Amino acid sequence: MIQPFDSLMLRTLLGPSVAALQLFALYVLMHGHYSPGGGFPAGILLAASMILPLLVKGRGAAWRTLSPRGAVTLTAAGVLLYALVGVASLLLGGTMLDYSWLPFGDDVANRRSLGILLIEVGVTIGVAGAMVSIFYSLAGDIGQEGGD
Amino acid sequence: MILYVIKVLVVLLAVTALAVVRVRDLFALVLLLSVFSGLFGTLLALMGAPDVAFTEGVVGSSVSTIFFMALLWRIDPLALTRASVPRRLVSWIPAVAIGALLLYGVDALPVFGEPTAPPTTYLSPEYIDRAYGDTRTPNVVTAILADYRSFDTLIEATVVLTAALACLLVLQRKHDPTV
Amino acid sequence: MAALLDYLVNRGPYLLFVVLAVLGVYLMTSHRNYLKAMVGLYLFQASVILFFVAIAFRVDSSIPILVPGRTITLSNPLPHALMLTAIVVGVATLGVAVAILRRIQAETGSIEEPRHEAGESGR
Amino acid sequence: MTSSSLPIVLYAVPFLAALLVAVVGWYVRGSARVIAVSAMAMTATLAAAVLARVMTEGTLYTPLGGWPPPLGIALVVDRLGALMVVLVSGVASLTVTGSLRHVSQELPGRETPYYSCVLLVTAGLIGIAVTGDLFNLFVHLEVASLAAYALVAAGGRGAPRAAMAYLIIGSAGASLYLLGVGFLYAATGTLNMADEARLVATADPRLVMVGTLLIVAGLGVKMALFPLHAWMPAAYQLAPAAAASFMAPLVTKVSAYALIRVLFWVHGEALLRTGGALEILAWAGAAAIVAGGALALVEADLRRMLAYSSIGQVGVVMLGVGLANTAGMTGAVLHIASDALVKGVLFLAAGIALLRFGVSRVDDLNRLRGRAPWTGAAITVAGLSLVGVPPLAGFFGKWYVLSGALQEGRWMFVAALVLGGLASIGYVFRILERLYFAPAPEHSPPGEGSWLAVGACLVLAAGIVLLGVANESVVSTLVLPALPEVGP
Repeated sequence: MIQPFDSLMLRTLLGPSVAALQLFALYVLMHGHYSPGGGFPAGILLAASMILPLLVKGRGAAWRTLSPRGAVTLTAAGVLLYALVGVASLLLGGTMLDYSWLPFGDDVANRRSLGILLIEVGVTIGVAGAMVSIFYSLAGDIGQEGGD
Repeated sequence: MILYVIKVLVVLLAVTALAVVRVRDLFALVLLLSVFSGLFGTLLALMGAPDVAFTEGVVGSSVSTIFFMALLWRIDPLALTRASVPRRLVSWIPAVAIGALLLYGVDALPVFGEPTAPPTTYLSPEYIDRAYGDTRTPNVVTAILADYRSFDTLIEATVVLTAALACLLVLQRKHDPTV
Repeated sequence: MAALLDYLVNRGPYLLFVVLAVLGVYLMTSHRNYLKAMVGLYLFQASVILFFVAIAFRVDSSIPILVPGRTITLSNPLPHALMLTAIVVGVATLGVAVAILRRIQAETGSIEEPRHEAGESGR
Repeated sequence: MTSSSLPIVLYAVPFLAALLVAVVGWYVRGSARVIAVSAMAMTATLAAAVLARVMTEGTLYTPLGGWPPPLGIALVVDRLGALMVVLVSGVASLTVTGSLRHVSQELPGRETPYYSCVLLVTAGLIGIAVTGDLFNLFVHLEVASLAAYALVAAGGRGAPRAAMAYLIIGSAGASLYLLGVGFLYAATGTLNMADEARLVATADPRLVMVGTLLIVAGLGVKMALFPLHAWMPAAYQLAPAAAASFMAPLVTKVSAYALIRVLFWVHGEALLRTGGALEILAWAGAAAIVAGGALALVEADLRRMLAYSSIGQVGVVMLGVGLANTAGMTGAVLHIASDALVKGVLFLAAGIALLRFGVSRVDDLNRLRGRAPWTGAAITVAGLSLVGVPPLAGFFGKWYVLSGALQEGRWMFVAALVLGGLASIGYVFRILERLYFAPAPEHSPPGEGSWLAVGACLVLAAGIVLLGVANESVVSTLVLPALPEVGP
């Protein structure tokens, strides 16, 4: 179990650090089209910004923001976003994951580019949730959470 | 020039890997692993794979190091029981067998960096030629990962979900009657 | 002797791949400590990544990112994409292992194999 | 080849259901099991529809992402693949329905992650059966395996260690498979199975051979082929009974199918003969038959005994594959199906025995005597099929493999099959003796297990009888046209 380490410095710097991490995650995500990066590293960075409050404020505060079950639900929601992009292109007339059928303007290549961004967002959310829940399982006894 | 740096890194990595095998202190093991991963990422970047290097760097030198360290919190890092000598000797059999098979295969590969091997001549040029026109994505690796082979990536994201589910499935409650 | 040295140097990354695979398999099978075995698995997976990236490498080429107006050959992007997937799969495996190891630790206080083969007495 | 989106819909049902369970399962009480069971039923229906389409229109083919392979990934369902998805979804829906009560008894409060993982294993196994891409097969294999590790680790004391051994060995197997794919890629430059099959004849034979051997080793681990079986007995003994009855019939069988697919579709038989891979498989299969039978014979724990028996039956399948003649391949395919049904019955019954009567050892099975007649009947049918009593399904699988070995004049393999048969008589009659002839103790609880579990056992047992009785028409209409082109 992780004990919160109380210090004025940490508490003051927590907010800006979290904001900086999330901003960087956003950059890595958006820039995956042009440079190394993309959904997976962005998800790790986003997870870091969620784990930091746990280390500073302790488990209770972190769990109020995102419970262990919430973290798994977040992961599933991210993957579901990805899958639904695929199903949407299936329903709109193409095959599974054929982004050229998504309703994003006239240019086929641009539609594909936006489709890539959308699924990368799904991967980011999914990876972030999963890393947080693995860290939770290491940091404390998540079995103690309430009933179903 | 780049080939010389690669050769130096190869030697360093081999030495680090040997140290990883030999070391008995688990903290030192995790730190060595972090070093290994940093060197490995550099090697991958030099071999023209910045995407893989970035991800390997993020994973190897931060995520897995943190996971391993968190595990070591609760146990004595020096409490490493050595396996019996016969078991260690027997363990070399599968390792050496696989190594011999791989050496036999590697010997048939074209020289490192050879531009005429089938992987470089068959599909790769097609991806490189059409990626930007198809997807407006200059990073060809992203285009392959998230569009040409996006089904793989969907399943990959699901593998990550499985890990998250495992955390809740494996760790049971204190009052669980099956404990 | 010179020919052998030449061979070794020219195939450096491939040989490193073999070395990592051998050490990884040895670590996985020879140790009673699960952490050490997981490190062996990591080495083995690293060897697979190295293999794929090494066969994608061309001496005369650059990283697989297109730059407008530059016409240089690029290294093969397909193995890179595959290895990104493989690395993520590896992390997920590590995540499952960590969850299981936490429970082993909670039950027994260590992360090593038991002295005797588990399961003879059943549940 | 007909282009169709039916295969991807078949894959998407359990896959989306798993995601849905993971999203809403925590918040709506009881929704997890409802979603899981209805998704399983839908998958089984769709699988039957896929089989019907494949029978009339030939191989179905789905390029994904709108990219033609080899650029993109395509699903390819041929007759054998269609048979496999019907088997997987049918057995999975029966065992999951049958173990509903077991789950609420064994894993209270953990039903949501349990059902989500079960659906992910199902989706992964179906993905393995329908994919037409070597790397995509690896990813499906990993989804199924990771969820399987978690399911095993959810068991009681000792299960996490069994799961950890399973995880380390299983991941090593997956990495070996991936390395094999890497060598094939280095030889041909493609990952698509059909493309690979076209290019492999002109590729460097040494790279192809090394790749093939690595794939055989990797999938051999996943199917617990002797001597790579070390993970399996403890895993299926200590996993929750519900998880064991779901996984044991399917996980190893689908890996065996994947090996058949990669070996015969990608490599072609002529290439395999020169590489020696088939000979290795046949000998490993023969060794597995003898070793699995012998270990099962002396094992005291019921589920561990069944796991050893599975090792022997996988040996029969691989011996059939290794012989690579029509009889051997027919036997291998039939035996995959019959052992999936048999192990479905026996592991479900072992779950009933454990959770209803507290029995985990073979010697305590007499507590069921007279108290659980229907469970006993299902065990009897499955056991006799395991022994190879005609007209049950297990007889015909072994018979075809045996006649395949006789055709080739391989007396060592015939001897291995006979020895394995004798061992199975021994261990099955150990079970039946306790069930019918040993005196029942006074104080054991009366009555059957949950009617769902008993019903599922009986349906699976009826499947064994049906597959056996109708075996001639099954072989001529379903199996023979599905086989890859092999020798006489």
